[in-house]
Amino acid sequence: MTSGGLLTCGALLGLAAALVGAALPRRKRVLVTAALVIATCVVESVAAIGVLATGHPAQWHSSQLLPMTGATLALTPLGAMFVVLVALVAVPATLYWIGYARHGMSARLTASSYALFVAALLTVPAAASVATFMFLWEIMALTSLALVLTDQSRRAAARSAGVWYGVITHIGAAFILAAFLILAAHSGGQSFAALESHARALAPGARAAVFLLALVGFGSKAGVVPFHVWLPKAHPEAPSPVSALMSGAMVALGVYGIVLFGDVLLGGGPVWWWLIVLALGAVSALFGSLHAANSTDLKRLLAYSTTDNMGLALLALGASGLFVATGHHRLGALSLVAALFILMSHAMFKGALFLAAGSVQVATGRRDLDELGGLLRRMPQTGALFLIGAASICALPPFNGFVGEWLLFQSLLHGVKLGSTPGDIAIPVAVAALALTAGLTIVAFVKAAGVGFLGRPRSPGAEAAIEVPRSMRAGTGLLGAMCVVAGVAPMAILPAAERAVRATLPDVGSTPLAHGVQLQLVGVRAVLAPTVLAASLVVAVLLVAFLRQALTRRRDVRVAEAWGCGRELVTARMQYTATSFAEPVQRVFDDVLRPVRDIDVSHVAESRYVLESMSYRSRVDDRIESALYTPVITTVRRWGQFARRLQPGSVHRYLAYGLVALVITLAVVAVLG
Amino acid sequence: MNHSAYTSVLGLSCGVIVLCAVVVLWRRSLRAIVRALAVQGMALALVALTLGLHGHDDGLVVVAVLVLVAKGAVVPTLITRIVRHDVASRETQPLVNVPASLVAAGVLIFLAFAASRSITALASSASGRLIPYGMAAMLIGFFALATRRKAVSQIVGLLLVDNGIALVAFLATAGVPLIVELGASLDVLLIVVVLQVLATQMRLRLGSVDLDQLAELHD
Amino acid sequence: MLSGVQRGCAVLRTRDVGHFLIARWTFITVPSPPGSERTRRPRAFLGRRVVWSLLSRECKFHVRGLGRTLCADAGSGLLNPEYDIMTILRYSSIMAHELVGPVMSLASAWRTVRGTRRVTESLPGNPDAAVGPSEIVGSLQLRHVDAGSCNGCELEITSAFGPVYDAERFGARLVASPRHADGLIVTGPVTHNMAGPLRTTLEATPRPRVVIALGDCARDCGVFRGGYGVVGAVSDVIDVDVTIPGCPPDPAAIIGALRGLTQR
Amino acid sequence: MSTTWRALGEIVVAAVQVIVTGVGGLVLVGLMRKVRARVEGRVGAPILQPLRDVRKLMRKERLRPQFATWIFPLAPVVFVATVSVAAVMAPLVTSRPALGSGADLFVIVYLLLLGSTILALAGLDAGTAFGGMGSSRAVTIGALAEPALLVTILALSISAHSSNFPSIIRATFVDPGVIISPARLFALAALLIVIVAESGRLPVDNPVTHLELTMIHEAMILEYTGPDLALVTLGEAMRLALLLGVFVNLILPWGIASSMSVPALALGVVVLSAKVVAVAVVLGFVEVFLAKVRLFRLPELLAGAFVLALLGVVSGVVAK
Repeated sequence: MTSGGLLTCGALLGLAAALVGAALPRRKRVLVTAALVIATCVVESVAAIGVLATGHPAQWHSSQLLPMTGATLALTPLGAMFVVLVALVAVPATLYWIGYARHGMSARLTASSYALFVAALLTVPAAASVATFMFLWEIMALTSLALVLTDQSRRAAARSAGVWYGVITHIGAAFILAAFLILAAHSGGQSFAALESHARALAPGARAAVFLLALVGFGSKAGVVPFHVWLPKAHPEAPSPVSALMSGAMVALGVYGIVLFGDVLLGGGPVWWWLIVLALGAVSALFGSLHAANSTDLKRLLAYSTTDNMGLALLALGASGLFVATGHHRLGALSLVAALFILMSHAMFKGALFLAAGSVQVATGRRDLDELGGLLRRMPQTGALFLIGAASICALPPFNGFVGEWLLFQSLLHGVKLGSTPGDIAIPVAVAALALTAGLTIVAFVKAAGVGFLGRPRSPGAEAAIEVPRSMRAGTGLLGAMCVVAGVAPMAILPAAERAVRATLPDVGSTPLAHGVQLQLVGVRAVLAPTVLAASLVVAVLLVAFLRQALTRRRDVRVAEAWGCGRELVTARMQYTATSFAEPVQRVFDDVLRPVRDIDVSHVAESRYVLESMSYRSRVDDRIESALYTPVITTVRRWGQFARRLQPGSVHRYLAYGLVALVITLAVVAVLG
Repeated sequence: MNHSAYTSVLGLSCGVIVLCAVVVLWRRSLRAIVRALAVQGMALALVALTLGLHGHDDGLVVVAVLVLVAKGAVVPTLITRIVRHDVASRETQPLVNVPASLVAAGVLIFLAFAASRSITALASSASGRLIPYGMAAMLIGFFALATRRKAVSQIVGLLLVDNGIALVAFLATAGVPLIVELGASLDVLLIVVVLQVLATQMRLRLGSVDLDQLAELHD
Repeated sequence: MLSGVQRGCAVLRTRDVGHFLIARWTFITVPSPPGSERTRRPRAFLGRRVVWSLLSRECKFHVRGLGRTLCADAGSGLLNPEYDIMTILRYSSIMAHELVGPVMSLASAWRTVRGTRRVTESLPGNPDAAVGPSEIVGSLQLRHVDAGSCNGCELEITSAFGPVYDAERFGARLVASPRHADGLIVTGPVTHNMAGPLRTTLEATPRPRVVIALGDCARDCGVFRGGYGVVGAVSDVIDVDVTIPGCPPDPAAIIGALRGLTQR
Repeated sequence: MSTTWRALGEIVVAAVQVIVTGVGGLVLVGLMRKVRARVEGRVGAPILQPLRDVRKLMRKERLRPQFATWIFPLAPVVFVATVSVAAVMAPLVTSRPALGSGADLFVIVYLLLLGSTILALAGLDAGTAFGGMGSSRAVTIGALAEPALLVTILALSISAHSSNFPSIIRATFVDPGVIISPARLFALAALLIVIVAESGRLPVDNPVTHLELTMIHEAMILEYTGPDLALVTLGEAMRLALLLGVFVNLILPWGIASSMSVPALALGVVVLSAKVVAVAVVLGFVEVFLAKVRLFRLPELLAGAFVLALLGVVSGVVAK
């Protein structure tokens, strides 16, 4: 079967899964739908891998499917990369869903939307015309919105999250549509090929407008500051397999959109575009990691760290555009490879982390780190997988996040001193942002893993936690294994990323990467041997452990109570909580975060010197939300109040409105005609 | 003096000049700030000396000696006198806190570097390429002027600006007319003396040399 | 060589915790090195001539300009006998606030050091016969437990680990956690409130371990014998390996006992 | 030379570097304590005292806190293992270390980061207040030191066009003028501050403090006993030696062995030790006159290091 055929076949399978999800009785629904969804993923990724292996895009066109325009799918190597990325998250998430469905997410609408969501995620990167793209993009948005609202009957927070998500995602879609419309108006066609061939002839102003519109539209999907506000609301409220898909895969498609417009449709742009992307990336990375370090809700923390990782991807993307714009094509290609690898590894570890967080929520009923603790003993496998995910996201060797950051660092490093002023200034700043982000990410995830999974349980729920069903562990485990494999042997992924990049940036020339056992950047002196590094780490650990065992005289290990300065009662409440863990960081970045702190002290009636009770509250609000969105919302409300006055409830008045409108329209026609 | 040693010394002294400006923002102790100023004056003198020796310009050597005496010794000593009488000789609460000031200094350094890019592109000499350092010292001086509360820090800020301008002048023209440099130095000396008198008066009347307290005179 | 000992208690504001910290003081005065008999005003304490460093419970002051270098820490110090302790303490708390910056110039640091010379007195002779397990020979980490002491013994312990006696040269050191320790050094009679914590602390110490009962109170309750808050001597609560008598014991006696354990 | 011999040679070189950092690190700690004692007018413990301490700790009992997981015993092993791998890779004794082609400064930094991160996790594992406090502070300082560190690496690698450590050293041999270039000097000043912060020495952290509330690193390892504590002590010492070794080889790389012959290696060991000892003595001397900086004043110190590193980058770009 041709790749195009496979592509269609996959899409049909997805539709079938959605229908099955809506039709079958509850008992079989989840299992059958899940099987079909996994089959969809497999078929689509086979098609994608075919494209990546041959380098020839897969085409498919139907003039019947969408009214008037028809549907066009064309899977380029770049799109294929993203299809694989989606499939990498979707298969484990679906596997996880089988076990998770016992705790909700098994309703007809949910199952069907889930299948449709995955199918849309898989086909968006293959869309090759404006209508097809917007159609699939909207399906993706609507189904994910339905999934965010799964628990809305039980939780008000889910409803509010749904509203935020729905509004922002649709405003974003409007921006994307506007960008497409400008392009399409000039090219006279709506297929991407037509857009691409005419875009170069566009006036610089129009090109810039298109790029900025697309940047806002796709940036809002990618959760880039200042459009990130929906992420920390929607991700925690969505069911965990959906959070994993949204955060690992859907958000990455936002970055795909920026690459699609910047590099493919518009074919690159001036330096200032990319400086904006770079700046957005740096700000998002810093803001996201800072808030992740200060969140106590586990899933909210993960959501903020998604903003942080997308910021890093944009940083790489911006650097890539910058290099290409200043004529350093190979370096540009290297940065784009870094961006793709960062997205890929983000999909893996963030998927694993969200799934593990979901398991924690299922097992304990809580998401607040201050009420968790000691879970590694109660849930050894989930805990270990969370630790792997945390190590990966902290970019520690030998996990996949490390390779991504190394690639990004190297491309930035060799970008200095190329002779362009903006580059020379932007790059050290980018390196500093990258480094601070890396540091804050470590704070966030040492906190998440240490407070959540180590120490002693802080609530009865955490104390009574039991390990989750096998399918959930399998889903998480699959992603955890990917983190390790991609970290130890990134050569398995990088050739694909490289092919995608070479298809995207036509002037690269020779390959930017050489790989065997070690990863070698061509043209610059930079070598990384991830496999050797991992192997030597393992050998060193074994050797040191052996030496400790061999040289120790006393082999017995005595279990003793934790040392609490001689106190006879050391309780779980004496441990550091997530809030106290983040307090130093909070204080250092006081001016940025502006935390709200209250202390209430009540005294005994007899004497001011004797305390009765004392309470301390500290809250870190999202300042961008309060500074940027609250005024807009208030204004909209005020207009809403005004509009209310127009609706007194009188039928006569409404009919009169209709008459007035008709008269005005006719008058306009009369005057203009 | 061979060429590589010449560029090294020049580069290093320019680096030290910017570093001293950064130290002014970094440290809270007024004595340390004044000490940084003195070191900066000496580095400035070294720049002039190097340029003079390399270009065989005797006038510049004389200027170097004058700069060393005025900016490396006399002015810091005068300022130290003000500090000595000040009981709380620390810049405890700058308007912008120290880490933020340091990050701002980093930004200013880059800004200076970017802004003088067109000048350095034209400059063919080793000295011309170092102009960004002078700009950076100047900008940091302005920043110190704007954000520090103590009168002494303000004087130091002003002197940083002055040193920055002098450095740019040295590097750009490889030699300022002796008279101009003398005039400028005298101006600065005069300012310091006036400020010292003012500071003494302030201390007598207000008990400290915190500029924020001048606002109270308004009522 | 010692010419006078003064003891006191001071409240110091410390920079690294921002709290008030109670420090115990013993000022030991020594005559100045020959040929430098000059006296100066206590102004010498102010300003940059004073460099201090806060080392956990020890506050060290290096004072230059009195014709000698003064070095005071929580246990012992070398100060000019002319100034009474209150004056010194007033200046010392001023110093804590008005610290002129943590670094002094290298030149003045070097002068300080050259002026300090060696403070530690040499203790000739060999250690007593070994009394502890063989593992701790040459390396002995101790955790101090105050089981109800009047703080007299603590002063002597800090003295023993201070510059004059310098127990560290024999391989002994005080550590923060019993987990890191090879033994406990217990002072005072064991009070009701401290009996449990004392046992807990011993449990927290890895084997092989030694217990040193330091002072008459730890040995047999001393003057507190029969007190209503007292459980008994240390040996009534946990097993004791080494006893150091004295009320309080001389630092030299403490050093002697420690040398018996480390065999140095 | 046949491949087998070459491989054997590499293993020998690797072992030499690890042993030099291990033993040398412990001696270095003893030496710095000795310098401190002498400056304070004391005699102080013998220089070899840390070696004795470690030997004793290996013979002691191991305790495991009641609620600790497998992270707790694993952390010291990983800590030492990461420093060892870094010591194998870094050009300390020889400019052609084993695995040298992958010895990126970035990789070395992240290896050390792996060690400190797992130690921070272990601090939280026992479920005590002090452990959490220590690891919270340690990761905060680590996070703030990171920008200065990476920008320093950027500044160091500008002249060599590579962040590969052996390449940087070889580039220095080709053009010794690089050493006194402002770029290198600023970067080294920044690096020194970061090294002090990362190895937990004054004025950032006080390694001999007994007061739990002021502790950073010490609080994190408060639960370790016996062999585990020995490993942590060894790891810290190795880390200090490694960082100082990196530092001195960036200032004055001369004396480093450039071939794999035995005399060259022996000379390399001697010269490296001499250089590191010189720096350690100066550091130990200066430390006596430093007070520990308040925790919340540390950002100032590290922001200063960051500006120094930025100055290094700017100078490097200007000097092209």
